[in-house]
Amino acid sequence: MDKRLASVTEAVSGIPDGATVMIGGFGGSGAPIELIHALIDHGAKGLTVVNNNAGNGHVGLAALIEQGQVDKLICSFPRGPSSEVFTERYRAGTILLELVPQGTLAERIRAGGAGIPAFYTPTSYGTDLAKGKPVAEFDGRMYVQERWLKADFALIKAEAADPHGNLTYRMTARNFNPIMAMASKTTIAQVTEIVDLGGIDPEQVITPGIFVDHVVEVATPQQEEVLNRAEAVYP
Amino acid sequence: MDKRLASVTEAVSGIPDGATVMIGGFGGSGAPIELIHALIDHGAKGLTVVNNNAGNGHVGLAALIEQGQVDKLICSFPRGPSSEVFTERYRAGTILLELVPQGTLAERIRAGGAGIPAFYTPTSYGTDLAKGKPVAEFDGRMYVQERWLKADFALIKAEAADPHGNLTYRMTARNFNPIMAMASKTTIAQVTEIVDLGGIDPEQVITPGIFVDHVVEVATPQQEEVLNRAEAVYP
Amino acid sequence: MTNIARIKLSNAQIAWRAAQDITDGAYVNLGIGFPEMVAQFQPEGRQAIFHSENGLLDFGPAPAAGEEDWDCINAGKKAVTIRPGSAIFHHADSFAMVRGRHLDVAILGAYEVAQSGDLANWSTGKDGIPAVGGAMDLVHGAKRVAVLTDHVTRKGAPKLVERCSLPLTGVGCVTRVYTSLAVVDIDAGRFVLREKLPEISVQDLQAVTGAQLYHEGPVADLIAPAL
Amino acid sequence: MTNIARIKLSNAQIAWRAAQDITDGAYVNLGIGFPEMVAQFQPEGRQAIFHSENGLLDFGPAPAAGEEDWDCINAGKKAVTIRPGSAIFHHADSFAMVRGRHLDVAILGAYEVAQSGDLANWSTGKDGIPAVGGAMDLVHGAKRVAVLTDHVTRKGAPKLVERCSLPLTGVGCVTRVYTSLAVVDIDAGRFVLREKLPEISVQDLQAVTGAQLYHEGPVADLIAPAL
Repeated sequence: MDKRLASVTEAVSGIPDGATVMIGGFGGSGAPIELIHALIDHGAKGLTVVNNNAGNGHVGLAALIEQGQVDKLICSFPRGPSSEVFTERYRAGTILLELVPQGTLAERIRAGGAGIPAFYTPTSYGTDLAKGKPVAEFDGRMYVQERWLKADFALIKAEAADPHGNLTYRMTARNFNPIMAMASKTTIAQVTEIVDLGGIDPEQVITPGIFVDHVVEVATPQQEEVLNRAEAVYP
Repeated sequence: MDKRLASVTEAVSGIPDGATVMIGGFGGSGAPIELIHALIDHGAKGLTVVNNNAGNGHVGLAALIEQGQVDKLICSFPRGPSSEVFTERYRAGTILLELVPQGTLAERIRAGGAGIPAFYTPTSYGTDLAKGKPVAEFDGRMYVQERWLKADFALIKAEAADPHGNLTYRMTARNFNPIMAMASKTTIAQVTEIVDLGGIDPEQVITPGIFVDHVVEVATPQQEEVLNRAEAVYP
Repeated sequence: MTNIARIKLSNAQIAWRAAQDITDGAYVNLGIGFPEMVAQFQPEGRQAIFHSENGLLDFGPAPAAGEEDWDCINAGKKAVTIRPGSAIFHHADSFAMVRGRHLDVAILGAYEVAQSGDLANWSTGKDGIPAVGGAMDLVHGAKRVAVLTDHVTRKGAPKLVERCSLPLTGVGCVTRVYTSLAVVDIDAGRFVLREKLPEISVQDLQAVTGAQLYHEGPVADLIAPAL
Repeated sequence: MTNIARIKLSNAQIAWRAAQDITDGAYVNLGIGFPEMVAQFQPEGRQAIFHSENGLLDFGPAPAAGEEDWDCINAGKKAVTIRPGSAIFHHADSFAMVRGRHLDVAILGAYEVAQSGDLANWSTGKDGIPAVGGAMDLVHGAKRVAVLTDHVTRKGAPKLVERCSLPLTGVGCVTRVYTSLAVVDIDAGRFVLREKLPEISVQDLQAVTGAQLYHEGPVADLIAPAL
């Protein structure tokens, strides 16, 4: 029962072609840049990626898309100040997009982790994004049925981990990371610091270790925003 | 924007006859004994109470039932080492019981707070507790449709609060308290300590203040277990 | 007809007007972009608490340039600050707040608003990259959904219309529209004019509105400070 | 026929046997009462992590009498302790773990188990107070659901049956039964005998079992230490 791994390279080495991969972060905040770059080096192709956005610049998720490793993106907002990589591939028809309202995306992921195969939400009722989905009336109001979302792998970023995989997060870098950890068969967390067992107060654990398979320390993680301001390119 | 109230008496004074009231706690842990006793003094009748259990001994929820204030109990486990008060009323037919599997109870409450009117769960499929409920197949497995659960009031117990109603909880006293805070129109929290704004680290807030309407300090809260070992009776 | 392009309210003035309707202690979500300005114009003595979809409640203003912490951002992915009373939570909890009707007000931008309260604000229906974000959750979540918008498009076409021509964000969800010329409520499937710039007539306003403007009782003057 | 009442395993021995099948690092939920004993018999060198439905993962043993903290309890409402690595969470998150198939094993008691894997363990169907707790969630949540039970009731009636007569907890959910006499798998709608006490014959066992006992290959001896 020791979930520590020595490197991001080792951590992503088991991700096969065609896998569905949830990648944490909202924009660059909470994005596991080093794990994504390791996945680029690893080279798995034909991936379906779940993320709120579509990456920016030429690092992180944008770089993964740029390398042609992503066949499909499930996200809520694939538009950004520098999301040209996705835009170009989308226009060229070389990447599929499943657009999901942000709260529905979060709830579908949480449902995947919580064993709820379907739920009803008022969100998107009467819009194009509800087309083809079952609807039902409850207490006089109409709702859309949405399905759970699960993945083979989650690549997430956390602040501290203990050897059992208990995690904390730094400020708004929390975002999608805890729910993606719940919804994936194998969850890999890059963390700024691995502390000893007991180093995290049980009341302050945000993601209990049961949702985490591997933790790997990246002591000085890169921030997408900073990389993009420096016009960084990966690889 | 100051949610502090001076007394438990004031806190429960607006609860009318016939209200649906969620009461936090799992057994005695996290049970807001002082708020429940204030509700007994207040005297509202015909209540529907949502709690995991049915109270023990002659204090807290058991005392509320004993006073004849509860017409209906929605719970998962109304049996305990000293739950005679409920047993007697149930056998006499003077209290209604809606029995809900524990995880379904928690998820229905969370759904009530999260704006999800219905969801599907594998729990209870094929059992007496699924009778009359819609079922559906997803990915080759059968599921039961469950509805959200909401309340007029939640009486909860927390550890620290700030004036905006941000809350933390002590150990396993957390249990149902955070989700009940989400699912009720008016949430009243008794807390061991009210700290200044800023006294709770934003990363360590368990219940954000948006879910809380009133906080009242009860500096030395009573524990149901301790009261029952002393054979206490309220009032 | 008056030249409405010259006398219209600035975006800041529209935001100022919307801010006057936010009560003390209200929980408010402000859409990305121009609606974000509403936070700057809270009336003295009132304190609203602002929610950001990415998992932050009660955040403070942007930090000074160069002092950004990119782990502390808002839904627009701009750097913000935490302050005493802030709370941080994950995305599913954040949208539980939204969908569960815990927000008092959501204030959003619009391409079009219909007299039914239908809102179109996420897709121009053209071949751009579709992107929806949290708008569809907000319009069915907040207790009150208001829109801030220019009264007409850049080309002068009405944005308040009988029926939206663009893809909908939500059905029957908007109840008040703050425009560059007027404050209009949506009530029982009708636009009801509440306030207008004193410089323009009801007739002027009707001419740039794509559906019938009703008024019940007096129409107040819409007067905003220079901003 | 052998007097099975005399030679049967004790509850502790049944729990010991179940503990031998729990792998290192497994996440395990133990039902209230007799299954809780399984935690005491983890084989040397293996460390399972125990989940308690009320919102506690990886808890330690009971505190000394008089040192209980009644804010730190397990699903049986008994005082436990936290330890390095413990995590605390609310009830909806706790049952997300259960329902979402994050637990490797749930070990429960039973009134009856059917050859289909149906389990009845929550209601005697009589006029007692009905109480279900988390049992219905656990049987459809954990990746593997095992049962610990006496092989027969106090009155000597079989607890392994063709079809449950009592109200069901779950349909087709149990895959292994550890009894006071045997270890029986449920496979494709049949009871398959894997181990039995060496003192009794297959015929003896069949006589106290309410459905056909199959065996594939050799039946191993079920030998537990004195406990």
